[in-house]
Formats: sequence, C-alpha cells, structure tokens
Amino acid sequence: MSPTAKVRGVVHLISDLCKGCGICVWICPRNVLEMSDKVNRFGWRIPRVKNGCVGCKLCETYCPDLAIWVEVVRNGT
Amino acid sequence: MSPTAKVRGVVHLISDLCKGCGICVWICPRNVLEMSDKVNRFGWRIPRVKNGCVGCKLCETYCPDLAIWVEVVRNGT
Amino acid sequence: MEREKLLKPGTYFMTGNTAVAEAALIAGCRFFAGYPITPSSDLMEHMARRLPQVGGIFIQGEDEVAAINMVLGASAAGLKAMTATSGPGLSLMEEALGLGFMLELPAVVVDVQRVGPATGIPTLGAQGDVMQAIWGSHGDREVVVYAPSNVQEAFDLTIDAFNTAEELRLPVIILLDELIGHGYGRLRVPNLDEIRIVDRKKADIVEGYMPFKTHVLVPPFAEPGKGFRLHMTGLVHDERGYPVIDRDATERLLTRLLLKVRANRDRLVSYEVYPCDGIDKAEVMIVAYGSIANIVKCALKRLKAHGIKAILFRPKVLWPMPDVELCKSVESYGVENVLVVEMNYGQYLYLVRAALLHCPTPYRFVSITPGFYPSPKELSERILRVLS
Amino acid sequence: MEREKLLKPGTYFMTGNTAVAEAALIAGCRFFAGYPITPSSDLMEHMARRLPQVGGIFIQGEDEVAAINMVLGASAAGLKAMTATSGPGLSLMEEALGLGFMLELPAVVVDVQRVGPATGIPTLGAQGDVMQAIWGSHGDREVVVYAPSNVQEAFDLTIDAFNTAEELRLPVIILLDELIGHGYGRLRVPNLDEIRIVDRKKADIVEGYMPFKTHVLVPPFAEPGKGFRLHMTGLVHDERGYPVIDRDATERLLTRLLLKVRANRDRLVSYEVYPCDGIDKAEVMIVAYGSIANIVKCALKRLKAHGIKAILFRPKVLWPMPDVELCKSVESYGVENVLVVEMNYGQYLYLVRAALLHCPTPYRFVSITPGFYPSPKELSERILRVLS
Amino acid sequence: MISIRITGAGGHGIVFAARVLGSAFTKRGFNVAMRISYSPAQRGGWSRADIVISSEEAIWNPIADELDVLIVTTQERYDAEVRDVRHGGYVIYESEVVKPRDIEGVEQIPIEAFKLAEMVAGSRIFGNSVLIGFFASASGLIPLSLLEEVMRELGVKALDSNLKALRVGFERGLSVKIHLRI
Amino acid sequence: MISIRITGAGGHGIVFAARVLGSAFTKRGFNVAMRISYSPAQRGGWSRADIVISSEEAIWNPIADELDVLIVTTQERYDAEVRDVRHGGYVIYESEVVKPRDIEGVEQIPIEAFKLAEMVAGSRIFGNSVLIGFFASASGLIPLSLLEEVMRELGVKALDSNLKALRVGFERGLSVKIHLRI
Amino acid sequence: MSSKIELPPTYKDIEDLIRVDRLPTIWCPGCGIGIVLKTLLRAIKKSDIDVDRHVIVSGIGCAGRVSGYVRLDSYHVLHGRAIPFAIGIKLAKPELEVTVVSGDGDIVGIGGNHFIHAARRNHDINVVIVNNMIYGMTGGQVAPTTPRGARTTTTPYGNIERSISIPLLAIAAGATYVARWSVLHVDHMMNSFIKMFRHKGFAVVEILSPCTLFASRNGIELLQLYEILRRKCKIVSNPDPWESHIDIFGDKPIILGEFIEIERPSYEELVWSSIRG
Amino acid sequence: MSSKIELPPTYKDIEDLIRVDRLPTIWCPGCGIGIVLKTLLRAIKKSDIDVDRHVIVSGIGCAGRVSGYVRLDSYHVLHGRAIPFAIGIKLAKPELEVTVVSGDGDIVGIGGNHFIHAARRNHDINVVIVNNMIYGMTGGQVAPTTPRGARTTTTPYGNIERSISIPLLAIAAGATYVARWSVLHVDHMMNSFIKMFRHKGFAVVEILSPCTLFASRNGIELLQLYEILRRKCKIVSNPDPWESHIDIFGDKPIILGEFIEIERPSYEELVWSSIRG
Ligand SMILES: Cc1ncc(C[n+]2csc(CCOP(=O)(O)OP(=O)(O)O)c2C)c(N)n1
Ligand SMILES: Cc1ncc(C[n+]2csc(CCOP(=O)(O)OP(=O)(O)O)c2C)c(N)n1
Ligand code: SF4
Ligand code: SF4
Ligand code: SF4
Ligand code: SF4
Ligand code: SF4
Ligand code: SF4
Ligand SMILES: [Mg+2]
Ligand SMILES: [Mg+2]
Repeated sequence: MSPTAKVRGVVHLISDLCKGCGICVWICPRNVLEMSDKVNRFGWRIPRVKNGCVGCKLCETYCPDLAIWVEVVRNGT
Repeated sequence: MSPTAKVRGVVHLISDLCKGCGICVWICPRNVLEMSDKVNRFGWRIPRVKNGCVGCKLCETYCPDLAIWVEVVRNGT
Repeated sequence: MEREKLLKPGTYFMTGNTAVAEAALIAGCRFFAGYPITPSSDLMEHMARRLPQVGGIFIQGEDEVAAINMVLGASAAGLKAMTATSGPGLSLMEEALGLGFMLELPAVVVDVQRVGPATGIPTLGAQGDVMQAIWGSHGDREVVVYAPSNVQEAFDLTIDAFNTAEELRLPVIILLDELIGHGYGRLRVPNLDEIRIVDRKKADIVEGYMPFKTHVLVPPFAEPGKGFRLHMTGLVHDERGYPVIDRDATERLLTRLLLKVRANRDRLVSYEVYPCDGIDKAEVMIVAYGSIANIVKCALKRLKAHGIKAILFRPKVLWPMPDVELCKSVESYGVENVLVVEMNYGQYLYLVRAALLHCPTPYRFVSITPGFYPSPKELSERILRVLS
Repeated sequence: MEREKLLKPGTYFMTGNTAVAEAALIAGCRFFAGYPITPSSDLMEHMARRLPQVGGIFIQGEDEVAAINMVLGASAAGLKAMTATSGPGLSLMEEALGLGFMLELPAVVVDVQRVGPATGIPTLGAQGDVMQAIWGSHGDREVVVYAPSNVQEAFDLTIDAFNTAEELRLPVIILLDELIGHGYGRLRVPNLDEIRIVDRKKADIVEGYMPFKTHVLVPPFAEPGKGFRLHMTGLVHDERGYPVIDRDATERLLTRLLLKVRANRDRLVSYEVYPCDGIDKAEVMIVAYGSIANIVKCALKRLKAHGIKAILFRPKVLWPMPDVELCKSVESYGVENVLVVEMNYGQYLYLVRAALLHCPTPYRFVSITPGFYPSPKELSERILRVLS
Repeated sequence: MISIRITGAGGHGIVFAARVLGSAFTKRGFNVAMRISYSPAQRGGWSRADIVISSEEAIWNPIADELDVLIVTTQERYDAEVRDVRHGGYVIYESEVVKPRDIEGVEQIPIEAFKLAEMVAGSRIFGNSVLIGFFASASGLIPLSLLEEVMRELGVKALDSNLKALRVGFERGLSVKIHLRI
Repeated sequence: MISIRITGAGGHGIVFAARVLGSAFTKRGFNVAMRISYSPAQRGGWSRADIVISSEEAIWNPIADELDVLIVTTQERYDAEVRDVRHGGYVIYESEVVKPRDIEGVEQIPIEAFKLAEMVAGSRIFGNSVLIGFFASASGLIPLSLLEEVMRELGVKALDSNLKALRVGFERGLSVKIHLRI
Repeated sequence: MSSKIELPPTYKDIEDLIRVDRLPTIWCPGCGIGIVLKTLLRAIKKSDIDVDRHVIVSGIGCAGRVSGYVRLDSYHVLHGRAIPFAIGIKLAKPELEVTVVSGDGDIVGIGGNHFIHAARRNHDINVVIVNNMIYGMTGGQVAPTTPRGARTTTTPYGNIERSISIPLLAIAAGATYVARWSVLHVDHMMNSFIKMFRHKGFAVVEILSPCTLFASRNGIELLQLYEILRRKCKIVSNPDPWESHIDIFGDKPIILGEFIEIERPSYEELVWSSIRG
Repeated sequence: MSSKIELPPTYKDIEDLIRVDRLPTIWCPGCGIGIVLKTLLRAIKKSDIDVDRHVIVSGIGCAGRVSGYVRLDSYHVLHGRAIPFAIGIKLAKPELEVTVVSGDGDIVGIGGNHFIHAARRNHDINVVIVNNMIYGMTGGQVAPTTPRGARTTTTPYGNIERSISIPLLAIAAGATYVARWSVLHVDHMMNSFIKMFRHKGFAVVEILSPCTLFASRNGIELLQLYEILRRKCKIVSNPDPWESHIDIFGDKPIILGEFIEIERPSYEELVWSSIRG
C-alpha cells in the first residue's frame, strides 16, 4: 500500500457492548464521533458516528469494551 | 594520658555468665586467654587467663555474655 | 472540645456501620486501623473522616494482619482501639486475636459478615462466621461476641463491647451482617452523661509491680513511657511477664485469662425473649440472632395464625452463651420443640444442642441460604414445613 | 524408580512426624510447601530431603499464607500436595482452607499442636486447636479432621487423609501434638500393594464440560494445560464456574460442597472403644483422643483397681464426629457418666455435649494443663476426684 | 406496618430519596428499617431501597412479604419488581420512562418526575426529590416542612434545587390519594 | 511394661542412645513409645528420653508413673530425676561425673562410660554407646548382635568406634544383673 | 442479562479466548482494564506458546476479574494470594505459562510479601499489575500506589503516604524483567507481554489504568485522567528505576519503559534440574 | 536456675537496663545477639532520650528474645508482626522512642510486607535487624537472607534462592536511614543506633551476626564465621545499595556502612500535625 493512498473508515458500533464512556469520542483525531442521546438496553448513552473517518482505528484500539470497530476502505476499492 | 604510657590489664571472668564460646580467646591480640578444662555450673568450659594482657578490652567488648571484663591498670598507678 | 464533636443526643436514621462507628467514638475509641473489605469498608471510611475530628488516629494498613497488630500496639500504648473487617479479614486476624488475649490488650473487632467461605458473595450478608468468632484462634482463648440485631443495638452493644474490652482487658468481637451494617434504622442517642463508659484500670507506679498478678482476675494496666519497665510476651509467662515453662505457671496464667470471661458470664450474658409478655406457654422456641431474628419476629405472627404458639429466644451476646437462661426459658414456657434458625448451614446450632443437654428437648434446624434473606412469609413457611 | 525410593515394607522405630512424611510420600504426595514452626519443622525438613529423591517438589515459603496457597496451586495443577504447621500457622492458613474447599482442591494440612494461644509454649504439645481445625474459617466449610494417637496411626491416617482429600476434593487436616509428632514409636509398613491409594477422578475432554456439576457430589477434576479452559473462582459460582449472585445457585453449590463430608460421614467416621473386649458394662465412658487417649488407656487399669469400670471412647477422626456411635456406646455399655478428657480448657467437650443430647447422660470434664502430660497415675487421680 | 420500595437506575438518587423518607418517618416516631441493594455490576446498573415502617418497638426488619408501595424510575426495574406489589398496593412510576402494564388490583400512578425536575430545578437529577414530595402528600404521611427539615439536616448539595423539586412533587401529590396505615 | 529414662547433657548423645534402645526393643516385637525432651535453653542444657516398652498392642504411652531404670550422665540430671525411680528400680550412672546419694530401695550401678569410651574408641563422646551396651547385657533384654544391627541400620557416623564402645559396655554389663519384666 | 452478544469481526482473532457469554464486563464505563484484557489476549495469540498452555491467575479486585473473562484455564483466588497460587501451579507443571493479572492493591498491597519473595527467587511466572492507583473494587480506598495528596474514601483530607514505585520495588527484590506502560500504550504493552511470556524468570509488567473512582474522588472526570496520562507519560529507554515514582498531579513526567531485562536462572529451572539431575 | 548473678562492674552503666535475674540468656555460646543487646543498651543510655521513653518491640526468633532481657517497656509479639505493633504504639504515643529488634526472617521473611510499607510511609520507628542468615530459633531453616548454595535443614542440597539485600530493599521501599554493620563493628553499630534514635523517620540498622546453626549446617565452626566477617567486611562511605548483596562464602567483600540518611516527613509528623492543625 502506498503511503499516499487515500484511506477512509467505516465505523461500526455494537451498541450492546458500549458503555458510553466516551473514550472513542475523546481519542478520535478527526472528531468523527460524538455522544448521542441514544441509550442502549443497559441504559448507557452511546456515541454517534459523523463523517470524516480516516480509518486510523484509534477508537477501536482504545475502546475498553470491544464495542466499536472500523472497516478500513481503501480509495477506489 | 600519654600515648606511650604503658598500660596493662587485669582480666576477670564471671564464670556463671560464661558459655565458653571462645570469642575472647580468638579475639585477644596477645593470646592472653585460652580455653581451660574447667566447667562452670551450667556445664560450660570456661577460659583461663594467662599473662600479657595489654588492657585493650577487645575480649570484654566482644564477649556476648557480659562474662569477662578487664581492669585497666596504668603504669605506676 | 473533642466532646463537642461527638454525635449529639437525638434521634437519627443511619446505618448499622455508622452507628457502630459513632458509638465507638463516644465510647472513647481513638484509634482505628483497618483494611478495606465489603461490607465493612464504609465503617472504616466513616472513621477515617471522623477520628481526626476528635483527635484520634486513623490508619489503613497494608493488610488485615497489619491492621489488627497496629490496633494491639495502640491498645498497648493505652488507647481504645478498634478494627472492622469481614470474614476473610477475620480469618487473617485470628492469630493476633490470640495475642491480644495473651497480652491482655483491650480491642474491639467488628466483623460485618458476608457470604463465605473464601470470597463467597462480598455484597450479601450471612451468619457464617459465628463459630469462627468463638473458636477461630489456635489454643484456648475466650472472647465476648456481640450480635446486635438492629441499629440501636449496634450502637448500644458497641458501647458495651468497649466497656467489656476495657474492663476485662481482652479483645471482643461484634458480629454484624451486611443487612445490619448497611441497613438504616432508627437510633436514639441519649445524653452523653447517661452513657456508662468504662476505662481500663491503670496501674500506679510502685516498686515490684507485677503486670500479670494472678490473684486478681484483671490486673491494672501499665502504660509504656511511665517507668514501669514492663515486659509483655505472647509466650506463656509468669506474674512478672517473664516467659516460663512450668505447669503451675501455665495453669495459673491460662485459667486466669479464661476466667475473665467464664467467671463473669452472668454479667456478660444478654438475650431477649420475644414476645416478652402475653405468652406463658409456647410449643416452639425459636433460637435466632442478628438480622435473622428480626425476620423471625415478623414470622411469629404468621405462625400464630397457623395455630402455633412460638417464642423467640435471641442471644444479644452469642458468647458467653446464655445456655442456662435458654434452658430456663425452655422449662418455664414448657417448650416442646426448639428450632434453631441461622443464615448458615448449622453453627450456633451445636452450642444450642450442647446447652439443651441440660434440659433435653427435641430440636430442629432451619438453614437459610447465606446471602438471601427470606421474607417473614417465606420463613414462616419453612418453619411450618420443618415442624410438620 | 520413584517407587524404590519409598519407605520399604518392614518395622521401624520413628517419630510421628517422620511417619506422616513417609506416609505422604507413599500416598503419592509430590509437593510440599511449608514454613518452619516448632514442633512441625522436622516434618518439613524430612520432606525437603526426601521429596527430590522421589521426583517431588519442596519449597519453603516466605510465610504460612504463601505455603498454603502454593499447596493449593500445586493441587490445582494436579499434584497431591501437603503442608505442615502448628497453631499460629494454622491461624494464618484458615482463609486459604476456605478457598481450597470452595475450589475443591485436595490438600492435606498437618497441625502439630503446641501450647497456645499466641506463641504459647512452642516446644510442648497440647490439644488446643481442635475447634479451630473444625470451625476456624469464615463461612460454612466442612473439613475432615484426623487425630492419630500413635506413630502407626500417624502413618495410616495420613494415607487415609490423602485418599479422602483426593476422593472428596477438599482440604483435610491431620491434628498431631508434640508428643506424637516428636515421639518415637513402632511403625509397621506393609507391602505397597496392600496400601489403598486413591487418586482424584480426572475429567475427560468433552464439549460442554461442567467443572462444578451439581448432580454429582464430587465432579471430576480438570487439569490445566489440557484444553479444558476451566475457570475456578472463590466467589460463589454456578456449574460452569462463573460467579453468580443467585439464591438457588448458592444453595446448590454450598450444600453440595458441604455434603461431600456430611453425606459421607458414615464412611469417614472412625473411632476405637477400649478395651475392645472383656467389658459389657461400664459406669464411666471416657472420651479422649490423640496422645491423651494413650495415657487414659494406662489410667483405666488404675481406675479398675479403684473399682471403677470405665471404657475409653476414642475418635480417630474428630470430624465428622462419631456422635451416633458415641451414643450407641453409651447405651450399649449402660454408661452412667461420660467424662471428657482433653489437654485444653474444654473444646471437643462442646461437641460431645451436643452429641449426648441424643442420649442424655451426665458428663464431666477433665482439663489437662496444656503442655504438661500427666502420668497415668496423676490422670487417674484427677479422674477419681472428678467422679467423686 | 407499611413497606415501600424505591428503585431505579444507579444515577437516579434512589438511596438519597429513601434516606429522606426514612429519616422523616423516624422523626415522626416510627421504627424504620431500611435495606439498600445494588445490581452486581461495578458501576451503572440499578439500586433499590426497601423501607418498612412500623409502630411496634421491637420490629426492625426491612424485608417485607409484599410491597404496599413501589416507586420506580426505570422500565427494567418496573418489569422486575412490579410483581412484588400486594393486591391493593400502589405503584408510583416515572411516566416519561416507564410504560406500565395492566395489573389487576394495583393502583398505578404516573408522575413525570424528571421533566418536572428539569422545569423547576434545572436538571433531571432532582427527579428523586419530586418523587419524595409526591409520595408524601399523596399518602398524607409526612408534612412538607418535615421533609424540608430532613433535607437540610442531611446536608445535601444543591439544597435549593432539591427543595424546589420536592415542593413541586408535593403539590402534584395533593390531588392523589394513597391509603396507607402504619 | 517397663520404663527407662536416659538423660544427660546436650552433647552426650542421649537421643541417639535412646533410639538404639527403642529400635532394638521394637525389633524384638514390643510396642515401644518414646518421648524426647530438652531443657528450654537454645543450646546446651540437658536432654532426656523416656522409653516405655510394652507387650500390649494398644499401649503407646511414653509417660510412665515411675521409672524402672534411670540412666544418667550428669550430676544435675541425677539430682533432678532420681526421685522418679520406683522402689526396686535401678539407676545406672556415669561414675566419673555423678556422685550418687544414698537411696533406700533403689539399686545404683556405676559405670565409667566416658573413660571406657575414651580407652576403647578414642573419645568420650562414645560414652553413650557404652551405656547402651551395659544396660543391654545387665538387663539381659537385648542381645549384642541386635544392637549392632540397629546401629548399622541407623547409619551412624563413626560406626566402628560406636561398636567398640558398645561392646565394652556390653561386656561390663555381663557381671551385673538388672531384673526387669516387660 | 447478556444474551447473544457477538464480538465485532475485528476481534475474531481473540474471540475464542474470551468468554463472550459473560459480556459486557462488570467494569465501569471507560475503565482501562478492558484494554489490558484485549491486549493480553492478543499477546497470548502471538506468543509461540500453545494457548492451552497459558494459565491466568488473579486475586480479588476489579483487575482480578480479568481471569473470569478469559477462555483459558484460569483461577480467581484470594485477595493478595495470586502469586503463591501461581507459583504452586508453575512448580507442579513447569510446561505451563503462568500469568498473574491483578490490581496494584492485590499485588503490592496485601500481596507485597509474596511479590518481593517471588521476585527474589526469580520464579518463572509473569505478573501483570493493573495500577489504577486505588482500591477500585471496594469503592475507592487509598492504595500503596495512591499519590501523595490524593483524596480517597480513607484519605478524606488528602493522602499523607508516599506512593510505592512498582518497578523499583520489583528490581530491588530481584525481578528480571520489568516494564511499565499505560493503557494508552497498547503496542508497547503487547510487546512487553510477548516478551514476558518468552522471559525465563520473574517478569513484571505494570500498566497504568485510569479509574472512575480515582477520578471522581479527586474531582476530575475519567477522561481527564486519560488526558493526564497522554500528556505526562514519557517513554524512556533504560529508564532509571529511582526516577520511577509516579506524580500524577504534579509536573514531573511519568516514566514508562523497560526498566530491566536480565537473565538469571529461574527457581523452576534450578529446582527441576536438581530433581532430574 | 540463675540465682544471684551479678554483672561485671564495667557494665554498671547499663545494669539498670538489663533483667539480670534472667541471665544467662538462652542464646548459644558465641551467638552474636548478646553483642547487639549490650550495644543497644549503651546507645539507649547515650541517646538524649529518657530511658523510660524507650520502648522495645520484637517478634519471634532468637533475636526476638532481646526484648525479654531489656529492663525497658518491651513487647514480645507475634512472629513477623513487630513492625505493625510498634507502629500502633508510636502512633498512639508519639513521645515514645520505639525500636523494633528482631531477626532477619521475622522482619524480611514473614514480616516483609510490613517492612516495605512501614518504610514507604516512613513511620518514625527504628528497626534493628539481627541478620544471622538463617532461621535460628526453629533450628536452622533457610531464610530469605541465606546465601545461595548454603546448606540449611530445608536446603539439604544447597540453597537455590538468591538472598535478599536488606539495605537495598529498605531504600527502594522508602526507608530514610539505613545502615549495616556486623557484631564485630561495635563502635559503628553504637553510632548508628544513636543516629537512628535521633532520626525522624523509618530507620533500619542491619547487624550481621554469626550463628552456631548456620556454621554447623555448613560444616564450619562458629569462630570461623566470625573470622569470615573480620576478613571480608569492608566499610564503605556512601555505599551503593545495588552492591550490597552478601556473598558470605565467595570472594566479594561484604559492604558495610550507612547506605542512606535523608529527611522526609514521617507518617507520625504528618498525621499528628493534621490532627492538631
Ligand atoms: C482478605 C481480604 N481482604 C480484603 C478484601 C476486599 N478487597 C477486595 S478487592 C480489594 C482491593 C482491590 O484493589 P486492587 O487490588 O488495587 O484492585 P482494583 O479493584 O483496584 O483493580 C479488597 C481490599 C478481600 N477480598 N479479601
Ligand atoms: C506464625 C508463626 N510462624 C512460625 C513461627 C515459628 N518461628 C519462630 S521464630 C522463627 C524464625 C526465626 O528466624 P529469625 O527471624 O531469622 O530469627 P532468629 O531466630 O534467626 O534470630 C519461626 C519461623 C511462629 N512463631 N509463628
Ligand atoms: S469507547 Fe467503546 S464503550 Fe466507550 S463510548 Fe466508545 S464505543 Fe462505547
Ligand atoms: S478510526 Fe480513527 S478517525 Fe475513524 S472514528 Fe475511529 S478514531 Fe476517528
Ligand atoms: S567470650 Fe565471654 S562467654 Fe565466650 S568464652 Fe569468653 S568469657 Fe566466656
Ligand atoms: S584486654 Fe585485650 S589483651 Fe587483655 S585479655 Fe582482653 S583481649 Fe586480650
Ligand atoms: S472502580 Fe475503577 S478499576 Fe474498578 S471497574 Fe471501575 S473504573 Fe475500573
Ligand atoms: S541458634 Fe543462632 S541465633 Fe539462635 S541463639 Fe544460637 S547462635 Fe544465636
Ligand atoms: Mg487498584
Ligand atoms: Mg535469623
């Protein structure tokens, strides 16, 4: 993969696993995420995904609850 | 007291306190002490005092059982 | 000034753990060393906040062993001292409880019981540490074991516990369980003057002071730093406190230490018979203590509705045991069946059986699953099944 | 090859501590973790020398808590494991004994009793840890407590202890005292083939293996490293080993664990009635165990000379208690007085009393000063005084 | 003797509400026993307070056979606990979050505690005070002034906001009647 | 049943001597119970072995009412323990160090164990073996060969010297008669 | 409660090592322990050791709950006693790779004596210490790792104790591999975990992990704690253990890195070679 | 047994501090503990603190018996627990000068956890550790201080454990005064004792002391052990704690000296000032 290849990410949330801690929101370098008013079935407020994900996967890496994951889509594929 | 003053020591043993360990014999720089065949009332062999004590008090200092002591006699006194 | 910082007379709604802590402060406790463990931690936390306010010392140890040994040290230095823990912690403190007994150091140990053994269920109450409280140390040691069953009693018996510890110079145990420790209830605090506070008798400096005199049950206490030049040892010792290996000295020391509790049993024993009036004959006597006894009280009404005349015999002090009193009740109420109800799988039961030998009566046991308090209805149904 | 290094069949003159150690090796013990304490240290020292010879592991821990937890770990890994200590160490091990019970880990703990409480008299024997052995942990836990009274029994009951621990998957205790531990006596070792050795039942790898199945009393043991992916916890857990907070699961787990001992009591109970023949009626039945029972045996002759027909009832297994059997003996010999003789200030006494409720009989207690074994003459005089 | 249960999510101030009620009954001279329980999870989850109020001196048991009143602020708790309410008993539920089922013989009373709290005190977190006030006036068992006194004594943060919420709840409760006998 | 006590100073090999005797009686088929005690001091002081030999299977008690035989190697122990010897019993004492008192009804037999040991085995430390041999032949209860066998089995250091001392003790004992019945 | 939860596909690599039926975990929202858990499992997968030979032992505490979420042979033992239990396993079955995962209080508070003596004897086990600077499970009491001045439920007037440095203590006692990272240093953490599995001897990896309780007792948000870690952690090569005390609210950087990595025969090697030899 | 023993006149200075009626001590002939005892008492006499304010606490072991021979307020408590007991006394009565005297096994074996946490909190007590490199009282088992290779009753094939360095451990844990001497260094020992009384904070003085059992288990005479100490001990100023491991049978010198002497507020100061303040 060339370092200049444009990459974007599609963010998925397993809402049952999310505890609404906001780490993903805090760590995302592109401010792709923000907390929503939606609560999951355990009563936790969960984040919402906005546009602009570059697929860096920081949110996935630092989510303590395995609740968020990112599909990396390479330009053109 | 002048450093050249001749000093000698008179060694006393409290035989009831002695356990015959031989530390005094071992540590005496002048070989003034040696183990004897005499046993005290607890059955320990006790040391015997020979001549030549210079009053350095090493035996007294290192006797763990407070059993030996040295009277230091200064020359002429 | 310190006195001003104590809980004011009045009526409160507080937890059992808080009531114990506040009572301890009123009783004069000025040292607390502990180690966190559910469901006793909040008692410790309360002391962490409150002790400095009254000029006392709080310290959290590196473990329970440290905590209880610090308590004994502080007591040796003359302070009234206390710790609080739960089952796993009590297991770790048993060796030191024996030392406190041997060194005649007053101390109060609170065990807020939870489900055991091992880690069990930390957040739920039980009554599984009863026999351990009485018999958990190696060697023969006596202890006084308090078992309050409500917030008011948690307060009152804590005062008693400190008084007993001071008077007899030994460690005593207060057994709560989660339901009483964390449960809220009414507490009426009287004027401080109305509360009897006992301080250990202190020795005067005299030539030839014998720290472990054997012709008095509880020799006066010698504080360090006063010139007594006292020696205390956990080895068997003579009247001077010197270690000895001698039959008579051993017998003298150990019997004197044990007699502190045994010879004072009549004063120490405490119990309730419920209902206290209106009944002169009961087919069934239920023996229960602590929080379970409360549920029994409620269940009695239901039993009555089923035509069963039953009374509750509730020790407030589990040890020394009100065994003679239990037999007296059995006899005076013409009891035909004794029913022991415990939230464990049979502990105090054995001591009740031993007591009943003096008034042989059939007995039954109802075991309540540790952690899961039954409602009065559930309990009365269990009882009915056992009786039928 | 290992087998060759075991004690050969034959007759020996050795100490009780050595006999326990050698029996442990024969029973298959291949792990020992301990911490020095008089009068059990020589047992550990023997294991330090002998275990490497038979391919076993010896380690001295930094304290007793480390030692017992290492023993449990080794047992969890599948080895037969053991520790030895004395009262102060047993106090420190109580928490872990509860864990072993909860995790269903076989282990053998030897307590060579000395005078307590606290440091007491380290070099002299006593019988002060009896109730602690039975009741010393927090929460409800069952244990099997062996009380050999001579070197041969020290050997035989150690084999039994390992077998019971393996069969029921729980920690068991062997109570010696200094006199038996350090005392020499005759030991006859049979051919190894004649010694019954039990190994814990191992689980086979199957999908959906339930490590804590509740419809069998003792589930098969799953060894780590075999792919079971097992979870064990000291929290109350379900059949999968997962922590749960649930009344039924708690009841199922705890009752199953307790039933291992309770449901097997008939097989576990062991006792001797002495003299075993030549007497059909006894006014007095003496209950005693361990080394004191030997002195009682000798004293019986003297009692007879005073016209007192007495027998000895001696539990070899203190817990589960031969209570039914005790009552049977009371009844079949027409016993009029039960006399409990212990080298403590009254411990097993309470359990004897509880047992006697089923055959109410007057009882007496003779307390022997801990540490100071009486001669048969002294003892019989004490007994005569108590009986008169 | 009456038994009340207050339950809801971890952040709903259940224990505080229960302490206020318990203290008030205590001040009125009753014997009050109260038990607090939490869901097993470390954070989040639910909490619950069971209060038994008795006029008999010797009764200190917080565990009742059935509930006279259930005060509930989450659907999950409602579903789990409504069955404990006795025939003839009451459910007071936060009507924004709880959708009650039809239950024979149990009177179910809605109150939008969270919304009211937000309105009068600026935040939904004072919903618990609304509920206390509501129960007090509906049952007629505790005067407003006593509740205010208790709140002051407990030394709560944001006392003013709590008092506001309390009062609005009390007001709303005046139009409702809960019949209880201690 | 007979009871024997061997006692002396810490370095006198008391326990070893007692183990040899105990093992020998065991090999002869008796039940032997033995107890070892020490003075409280950390080192030095005395040691003591009490041996009870019984022909009854169930008897394992090393604590006797009185002694049939006391074997003693220090004055201090002699003074402390001689009173435990029964009327008609025996004292075997190291005659170089122990000066016996006159005691009615107790036969006191001297043997210069230390000196003999030094003579035949080169060191006084083998005095304990002299005493065992002496007791064995004087009592007629243990043949020399059995003692030798036991010593070999116990794997003692300086076996030869011990055996020499044993034999000289055994020889000396032949001229003495101690009457004991197990 | 937790019916039919499925892990995201990006966790397929470790799905078989997680007890998915027990999710979500009991940990608070944002608790760092979850990051340690997944990193550990990935390291196990990447280790050259068969997963069935991995054993996890933990004591009591929030971090101690790790053992209950791993689908491995795992033991959740007494508070403070994970190390001796693990030593028992390792001595008995040296072919197992035994890793202790537990909290700071569990390992260096009540368990401190086992820690120093296991280090001294160089037992061939791994110890992962999740250091949240507090007693989490019991509700936020002071721990030996709590910074001076910090408020906890038992230091309501501020902590007067000096906090312990785990790397320094470990090395002084004799540990042969010691590293420290935070939950924000996942790659380094993973690398250290893999190293500790390979290491023959006592390996200690301390992971700084933000805790809700520690934050709230000190008047800050959990995410602020993460922020502090991000800002103040400094990775140093060959860091000086004497400089390793953590000053969470002060100005000094928090030193991370591998403090020691040396070879010394492990206790197990020595004991087994003496038995076989 | 010990009727009418009188001390030599040269001990008149400390006669009132010795329980003469209990002499001779139970210690073996030549045991070094006696030298520690008399040096300690002389230091107490020379300290600026009233003797009645001195308190001695010890655990169980040969060294622990020191508390029974001093005519001072003295407590002979549980094995390993002298430090927490002493802390309890000191916290309760800060005007007392509390000194723990006990054995290596007692303090850093079973008592290791109390030792490191007391050091960390810098409790204002003194700890004299008589290090005889073995468990003496129980008959000669391996101690954490036993050198590698040494034979003891529980290491019949030679010790495979590394011995602990008490100064290093103490300093790493947070002790503020740490010195090591041997019983052959009476003047230095005395000096350190006096210093530790003055020192406000956790002071540790380790004294190497020859033991009959250690000698005999290793096939040498007690006096040979004294000889080894005389030959191998090397007094160093500002010694490096990392170089402080003791290699008794090897070639390396045994480093003696004062390892650290720093000021840091003691726990007692902080706690009492917060109460009074
Ligand atoms: C013997 C014993 N004492 C106390 C406890 C209570 N306890 C459970 S966890 C814990 C501390 C947990 O702190 P830490 O080890 O730092 O783990 P964390 O919860 O912070 O991850 C304590 C004191 C216990 N279970 N057993
Ligand atoms: C809880 C407990 N475990 C074990 C013992 C037995 N014990 C007494 S002293 C001692 C060790 C002594 O060694 P050390 O502390 O080095 O002192 P020394 O005798 O060498 O001076 C032990 C293990 C005890 N008394 N209590
Ligand atoms: S980090 Fe994970 S648990 Fe936290 S809010 Fe984001 S997705 Fe939810
Ligand atoms: S992958 Fe990176 S950019 Fe995309 S949401 Fe996650 S953190 Fe933000
Ligand atoms: S040093 Fe003391 S005890 Fe040892 S032999 Fe000399 S005088 Fe006796
Ligand atoms: S004083 Fe010195 S010279 Fe004299 S005997 Fe003692 S050691 Fe020897
Ligand atoms: S209390 Fe702290 S460590 Fe425990 S789960 Fe919550 S955030 Fe994690
Ligand atoms: S065993 Fe060692 S430490 Fe103990 S008294 Fe003897 S020489 Fe001293
Ligand atoms: Mg923590
Ligand atoms: Mg030592």
